[in-house]
Amino acid sequence: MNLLVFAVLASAAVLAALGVILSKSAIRSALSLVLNFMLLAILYFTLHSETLGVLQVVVYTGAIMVLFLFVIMLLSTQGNINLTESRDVKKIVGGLAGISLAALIGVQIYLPLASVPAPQFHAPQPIGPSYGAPEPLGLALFTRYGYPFETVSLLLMIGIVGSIMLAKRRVR
Amino acid sequence: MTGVPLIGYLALSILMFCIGAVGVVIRRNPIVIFMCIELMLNAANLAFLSFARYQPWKPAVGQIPTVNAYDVRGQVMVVFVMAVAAAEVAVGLGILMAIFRLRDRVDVDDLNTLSG
Amino acid sequence: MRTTYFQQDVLLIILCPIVGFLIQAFLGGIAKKKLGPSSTRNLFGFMAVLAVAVPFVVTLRVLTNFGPVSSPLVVPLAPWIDLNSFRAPFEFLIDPLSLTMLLVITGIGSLIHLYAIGYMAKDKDFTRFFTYMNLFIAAMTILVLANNLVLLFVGWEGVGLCSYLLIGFWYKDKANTIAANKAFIVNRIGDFGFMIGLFLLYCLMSSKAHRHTRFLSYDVLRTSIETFHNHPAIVTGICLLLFVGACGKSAQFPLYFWLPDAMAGPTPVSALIHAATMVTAGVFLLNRLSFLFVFSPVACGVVAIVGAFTALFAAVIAFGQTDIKKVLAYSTVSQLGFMFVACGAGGFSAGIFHVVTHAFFKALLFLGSGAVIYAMAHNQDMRNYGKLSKYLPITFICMLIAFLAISGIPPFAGFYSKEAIIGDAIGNQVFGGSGINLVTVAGYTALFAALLTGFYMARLTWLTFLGKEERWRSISTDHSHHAEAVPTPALEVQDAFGFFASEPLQLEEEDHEELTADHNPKEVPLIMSLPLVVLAIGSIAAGFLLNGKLVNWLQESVQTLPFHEVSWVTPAGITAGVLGILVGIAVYFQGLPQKEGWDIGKWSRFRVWAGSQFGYDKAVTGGACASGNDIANFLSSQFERWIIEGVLGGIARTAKRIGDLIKTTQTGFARLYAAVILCGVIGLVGWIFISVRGGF
Amino acid sequence: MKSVWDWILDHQLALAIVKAIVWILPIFVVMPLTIWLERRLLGWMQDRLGPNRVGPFGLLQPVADGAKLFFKEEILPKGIDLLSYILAPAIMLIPPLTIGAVVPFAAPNSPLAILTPVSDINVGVLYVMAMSSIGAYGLVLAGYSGNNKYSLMGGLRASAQLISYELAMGTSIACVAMAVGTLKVSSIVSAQQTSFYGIPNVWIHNWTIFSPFGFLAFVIFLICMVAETNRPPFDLPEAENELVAGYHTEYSSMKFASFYMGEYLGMLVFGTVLASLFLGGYDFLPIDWKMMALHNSGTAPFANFMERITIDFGPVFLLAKAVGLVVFYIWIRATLPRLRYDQLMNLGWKVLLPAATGNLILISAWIVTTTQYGVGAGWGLVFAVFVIAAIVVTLYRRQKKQTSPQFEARTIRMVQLKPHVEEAVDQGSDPTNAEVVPS
Repeated sequence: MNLLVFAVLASAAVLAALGVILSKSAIRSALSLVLNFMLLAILYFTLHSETLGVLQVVVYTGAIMVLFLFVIMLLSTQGNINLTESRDVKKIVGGLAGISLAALIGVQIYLPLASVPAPQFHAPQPIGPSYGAPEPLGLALFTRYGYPFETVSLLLMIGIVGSIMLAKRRVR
Repeated sequence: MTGVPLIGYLALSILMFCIGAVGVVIRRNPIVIFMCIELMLNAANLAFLSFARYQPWKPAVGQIPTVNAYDVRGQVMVVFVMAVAAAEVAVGLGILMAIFRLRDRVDVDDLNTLSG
Repeated sequence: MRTTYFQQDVLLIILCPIVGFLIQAFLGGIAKKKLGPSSTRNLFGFMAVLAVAVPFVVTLRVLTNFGPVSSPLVVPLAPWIDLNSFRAPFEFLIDPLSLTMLLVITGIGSLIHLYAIGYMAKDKDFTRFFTYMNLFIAAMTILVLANNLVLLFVGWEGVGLCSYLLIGFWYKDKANTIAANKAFIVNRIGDFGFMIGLFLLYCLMSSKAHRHTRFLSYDVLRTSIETFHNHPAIVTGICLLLFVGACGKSAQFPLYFWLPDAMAGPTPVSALIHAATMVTAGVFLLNRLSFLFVFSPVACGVVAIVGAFTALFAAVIAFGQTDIKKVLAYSTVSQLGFMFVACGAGGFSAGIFHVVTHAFFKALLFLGSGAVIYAMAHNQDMRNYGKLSKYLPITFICMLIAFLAISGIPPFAGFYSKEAIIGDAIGNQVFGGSGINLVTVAGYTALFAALLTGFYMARLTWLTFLGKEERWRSISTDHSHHAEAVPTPALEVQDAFGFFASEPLQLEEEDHEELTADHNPKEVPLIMSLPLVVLAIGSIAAGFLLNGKLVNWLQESVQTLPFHEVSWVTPAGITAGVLGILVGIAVYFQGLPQKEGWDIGKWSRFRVWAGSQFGYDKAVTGGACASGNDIANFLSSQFERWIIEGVLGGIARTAKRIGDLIKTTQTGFARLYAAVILCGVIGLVGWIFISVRGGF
Repeated sequence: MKSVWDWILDHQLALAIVKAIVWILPIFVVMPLTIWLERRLLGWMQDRLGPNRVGPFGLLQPVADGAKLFFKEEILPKGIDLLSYILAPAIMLIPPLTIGAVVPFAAPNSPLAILTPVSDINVGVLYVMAMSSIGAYGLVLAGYSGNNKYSLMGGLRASAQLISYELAMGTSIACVAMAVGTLKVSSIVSAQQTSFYGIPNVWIHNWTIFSPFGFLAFVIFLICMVAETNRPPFDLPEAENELVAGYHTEYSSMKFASFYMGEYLGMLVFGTVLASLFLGGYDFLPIDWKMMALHNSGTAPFANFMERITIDFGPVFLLAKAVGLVVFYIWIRATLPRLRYDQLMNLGWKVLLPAATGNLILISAWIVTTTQYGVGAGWGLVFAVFVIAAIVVTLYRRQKKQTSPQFEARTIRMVQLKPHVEEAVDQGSDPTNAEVVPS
């Protein structure tokens, strides 16, 4: 039953991912990606990471993808954003490369997992009562991972400044 | 989710990552390329979380299970990845807007002035 | 408990001058703009004196708490170099030796600071002067308080830097900057010796299995006597190399020639740094490492001989000088030689005794000469003086006391220390038995140098203060005396860079009044005469107050070798001093003899030769410059053109060709790059797969 | 804490469905009433009657409207993006129907407690933010799919507006979450049932709005909520006189009804969220009746009765608060004109976000001070900050008054409509001089 639910979710996610790269219009790609992210959020819930599942929706679906849509629409008011994609050899090569990469990594991960009889590879492990809750996550971020956290905040600040500088119209 | 092996999540992660990588190569639209990068980042996030969930957890004898830093590591990484992705998108889309304003057209293959 | 108590005191002693330095450096310029020069002078001068006087008071307190018989105390403050196998923390040593030196530095330092407020009053870079001065005091306290040789080296270089800065204080005058450069470079040569010695000591100590990792600290070194005993040759090498460093800093024979030129700096600097404190750092170092030197008779002999030779050599040169400060400079070199004779004879504490007394009377002599220069419109030529006792009574009396002290006339300070030195040297047991040996020869030489001391000091005193005529009255306006005057040593050195060119000392300030015939010398203000009086009292009293007591007290931290009592040393020393003075009076009673007048042609050949340091300075600096020039020329013409240009240019050209080739792969298509990266990833993953799993 | 999925898979699916229905049904009942209320209230405020024909007082008007829209012909414009076109109205209904899942409508000691909330997840507040952000897609897709310039601009405006105001909203929610120390909505609500500022034996409840920072957060949240639901004066995405009807220009019939419904549902649901975060949730009045009965035996019967009512009719009070907020919405709709786009952005980014961030800093300082040095120090800090803020604002205003003569000139222009003065003002010179010069 669980496996079935997971299979449905996962295959939907893969289809959505394929939709991102295969659909003709940028809007469709973005919508597929939104779908993919929502499915991922649900998958996070199945992994007991509720905080991150919700954060996934807030950050990716609620902010980043809206920003994408905003930019796509802004550009499409001024020109054609959907480029006509030519059918060239790159597509075939890229596809083959992707398949081979997936196969390589997959085999490489699957073989050791299959050969080791460790139980944690086949079933999720018992967890603490507050696994996935926001409190331990926040505690870890502000204590043990304080320096990386501050570094990331610096990065975000640079991102803000950079995007404002880029997006600002030059005043003549 | 009981009954699902780790390899299931990992397979999804790998597939998403590879689809993203292929997308970066085959698409000409830089916005879509950005989306593909986001896809790859999310694949990594999924892998982080599933490994975190499936890692062996060793409670001390006679203690009720509590969350410790060991449990949170994977989730912390995901938070960082999300923050980095947000910064990347903000700057990247800003660059796209600037390019569009300059050229009235966004095509990655047009942007080859840095050729040797 | 005791340690923490001393921690605060030591911290205060070191931090006071540092804080003073920072205040002077960062607030001085602002204050000058906001407050005006005169209030700035009062305020910042006061603060500068305070920054030295407070450590003095604290040192006195430490002294009373330390007690007369306490054992050396290590005061750790902070970690510094902290490696697995070696540690050199910020830790300081309080023992009789460091306390003695500290009292001299801060006590005489504060007096000279006080004097300098008056002396530098008209200078526009007033605060810069005190910036350097306070920094110097800070470095010097670190030097003497340091408990390990690495920290000592910090202070050692710090005082060198301050000496350089202060010699070149009036940097707009080229001669001053050249003198500063010379001092710095010559000190550097000495420091190389010091450093190599230090490294050698490090190797010696680190190769032994030690419980302690801070094995360059004195307390650890003192307990490793067995190591030194087992390696006499290495110890001799270390001692000689460290002595090279001491020679550089204390102006001993091969490296002495920077000190006379250093008189280009302001007179308080000459008094503080180049007479009383910094130049005694070499003697201090030898005392600190006395437990090392007693293991090496060879090194002791070399030290004694070099010291004695320097004492004699400098005393002779002093006769050829007409510049009052140069006479004092050579006298300083000579007296430092005395101290090294004491160290070489194994009577290290006698050397320190002489350091203390010398600090008093030499500082007094310099400050007195500064007062004379100040009164004589910054003219330094003794031939322009004469009969100044009429105009400068206080200065004259103080200088007279100092003159008697340096000449070794009994109740005055110099007598006791000099007698101790000569007695130690003549009765030494460095090479085991008694009888004539190198050190004894050094003792006799020193005795003769003592005679010469009285002689040239009498010359200085009579030429300046006494005599029959007031010679500056005969200066005519068309005939400026100082223009053609001063037979300076090494005047004709021509080198390409001008680093070593020793030029006649220029007047200290550019815009000052000329010395004219109708000049009326005025006594210095109170702020300048007060230190003179205090130092004069010290010059009288330090000798018999400290005689014997100081040496006994220093037993705790300074190791000495035993010596025979030689009964005739005391009368011989007195006789030498009195004889020298009498000869001097006989020669210079009339004032300036005709043979030393303005016309150098009438001088005796020996005197001219002595005046030019027997050509030593010229030979060394000229030779160094010429050979350096040749080497540099060779490098620039041959090595540069063929090796550097050929090899490096060839590498660059090759890189450019390769780059041109690779450039073509930069198509500018981002997706192609992505595809290549993807292929690379596939390849990498595949390789890992094959290498880790060994194939499918 | 159990994850949503385990819950369903543990055969509690039925209970969950019941809970959801119990939550959604009252909202759907109240929603048409609010539509009627709005029209009537607006009518009164504009000195007219409003709908009064269908049913008593026109109460059945929304039903009639609904029936009409249901049976209207559906028009599919040409050149639309069909998928987005169909998806958009559906997405519009997602946030109002899902947000309520974390809002409790009854006290834990009431008989209804077992039915609420649908899922008490420990990231409830974040969940509210997440779901409300999905609403943006409805607007954006609706704007995009219609193949219409006006729609597109409406969608653009909507996305920008929602992103901008979500920030300040999230920050003000963070203030509450920090003060209470949890993200769980039920904990936030029950934390407001404790005694006032933690002072013992006081029979006033500690609603968030009573504290200074809570009040500031409340104001910011309220404004952001208006913007999030696209209500006037923040209804730029559907500004009738600029964009025809904005993002839903091309919609008709039932799809249009979805947008319409979504808006009112959103208002109500956000009202319940706001009530839960700031106004004590299902608490009737901020009064501890039990304590009151203990202290004044004279009022004991009344107080016991009131306590009974408070516990039993929690959902009613929650809905009443939400409806009260809707009335407030209607009131400001009738009062305030629509903002200009730049004013909207300036308000969001330059006023609300800094204010909310400052509030966040203040509350964190408060928390640290009170935990370290006690409540008195905390109040001292708050007082000091308010004094400093007042001084700064006063000085700033004085400064601005002194340094902007242009502003004064413009107000003069409103009164004296002399052409040459107007010209002078436009050219930036002093109008008092200009008056002398004949034009």
